[in-house]
Amino acid sequence: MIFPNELNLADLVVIGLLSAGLLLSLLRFWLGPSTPDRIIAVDTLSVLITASMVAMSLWFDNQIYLDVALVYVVLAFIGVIALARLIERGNQ
Amino acid sequence: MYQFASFVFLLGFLFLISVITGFLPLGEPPMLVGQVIQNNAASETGASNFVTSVVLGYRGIDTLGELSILFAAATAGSLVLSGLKQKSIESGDAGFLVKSASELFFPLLIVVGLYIVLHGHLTPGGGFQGGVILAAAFFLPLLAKPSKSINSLALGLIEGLSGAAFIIIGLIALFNEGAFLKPFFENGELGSLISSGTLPLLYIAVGLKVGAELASLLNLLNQEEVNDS
Amino acid sequence: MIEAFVLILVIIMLAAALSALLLDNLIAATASASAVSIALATIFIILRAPDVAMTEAVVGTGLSSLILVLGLKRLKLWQLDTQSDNEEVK
Amino acid sequence: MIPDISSILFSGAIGLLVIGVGGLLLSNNAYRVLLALVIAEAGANLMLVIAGYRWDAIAPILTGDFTPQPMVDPVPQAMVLTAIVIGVGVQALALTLIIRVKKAYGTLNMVEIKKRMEMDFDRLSQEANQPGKLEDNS
Repeated sequence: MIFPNELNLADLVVIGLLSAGLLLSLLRFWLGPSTPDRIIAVDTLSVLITASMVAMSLWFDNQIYLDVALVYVVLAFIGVIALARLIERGNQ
Repeated sequence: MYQFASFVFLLGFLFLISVITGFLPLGEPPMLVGQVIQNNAASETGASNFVTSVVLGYRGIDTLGELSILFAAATAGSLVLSGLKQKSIESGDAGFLVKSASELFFPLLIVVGLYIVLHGHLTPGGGFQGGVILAAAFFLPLLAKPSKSINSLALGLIEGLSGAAFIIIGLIALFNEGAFLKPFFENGELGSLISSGTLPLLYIAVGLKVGAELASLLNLLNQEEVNDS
Repeated sequence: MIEAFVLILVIIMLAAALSALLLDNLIAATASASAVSIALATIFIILRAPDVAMTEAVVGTGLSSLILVLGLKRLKLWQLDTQSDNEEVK
Repeated sequence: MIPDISSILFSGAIGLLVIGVGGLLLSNNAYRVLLALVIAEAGANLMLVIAGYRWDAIAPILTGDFTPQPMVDPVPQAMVLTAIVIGVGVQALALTLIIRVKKAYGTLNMVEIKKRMEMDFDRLSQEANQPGKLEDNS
């Protein structure tokens, strides 16, 4: 199986909420009329993905996946900052 | 006509890959080499991360080739852009939030990068990932204040010394143990920080080299040419 | 239920890849190219490859978007409202 | 209703590859060709990692009490790690080439660039074929 352990109700609720958040931010990414909307949607997506990485570390019963989440959230910050600086320069 | 031909090619490509993957079962790889590595890697190299022992132990000379490709890409990039007269971007600094966040994040990023490099044989990560984080750490102040620039001489010095250290460790292994890049210190206890021979030393060299290289590449791309034409 | 989560990740990945090629604005296209890496890193974690997931997250989200953003800055393509893909921005 | 996991994963990899190659063939802007190259690379990497996956296996990192367990294949993962790092080097090099082309021709449109490049080649070959030119250069 892809997921080893049997999931209980709380895990199913976590999966449902994460999926709903991912789908809603994907919707904002598609609909977003302006570029800042899309960048904010990508930022929201990265935060949700970090949460799902931590949840997967719980499901797989292994703490090494927390390292990936740590590194990921730090670097996503830098990427979003770079994109935001680009827009800020464009508006000058 | 060109677009029609491209669509036909794409359809054929889709069909080809679908047929190829249709015969591949998911989850049952043959594992001819992988099984041997899984049985022997923990006792041979002493690293608990088997990807690290494949990257630096069993395929160490491939990693040397990868480093040379990265070096060639950085050199060719600076060669291509060297004909243009360069100057630093004279746009304004970032706002208060980005400036304070970059000053706050700088030590944090250094610590995370060094942790990832040093624990490359125990946890996921290693020289490449940690090197990228170090390069991003040194580039973050430039993102806040674009008028500054990194000392490229020091970056070149770090890159050259760490690249030489990688090859020197490999040559010492060649003369002492009889194989290039063979790990030659004691394996130590599985799972402790000082273990698995020379693999952490090699990963530190890789991390410093990749970090310096990528920082100089970002520094190069951050400048802009003088409009004199 | 669990397959549905993987399905949502794959849908996000493919949608971001399509929009990287179809969006008019090149900044938004760069952002969606980093969204491809975001979803891909999670799929790598599900496939039990934490090393590859970390590399993809670091390179695809941080370094690649830094490089592409600096390139856009040098190409003077950072204006927000470019009407068409091939139009020149002076 | 929901398809099984292997078809989902393989369709993701195939979709990324086809979208990337389609973008390489059909896009008109040099920068977008670079983005398409990145996407195609990601699809190839996903295909390799799927090829090494194994049911009921842990990640190839020993933790806890270090007892041997079935693991996924570490060799494709090491190859993909190499491929990603080389990919970002290639990406940076392509970006410098795009910056240089933009500086020389002033446009990013591939058709326009090809037209002007052919004109330049014709001019250069005509200059090389004219007698007396070579002595001037030497």
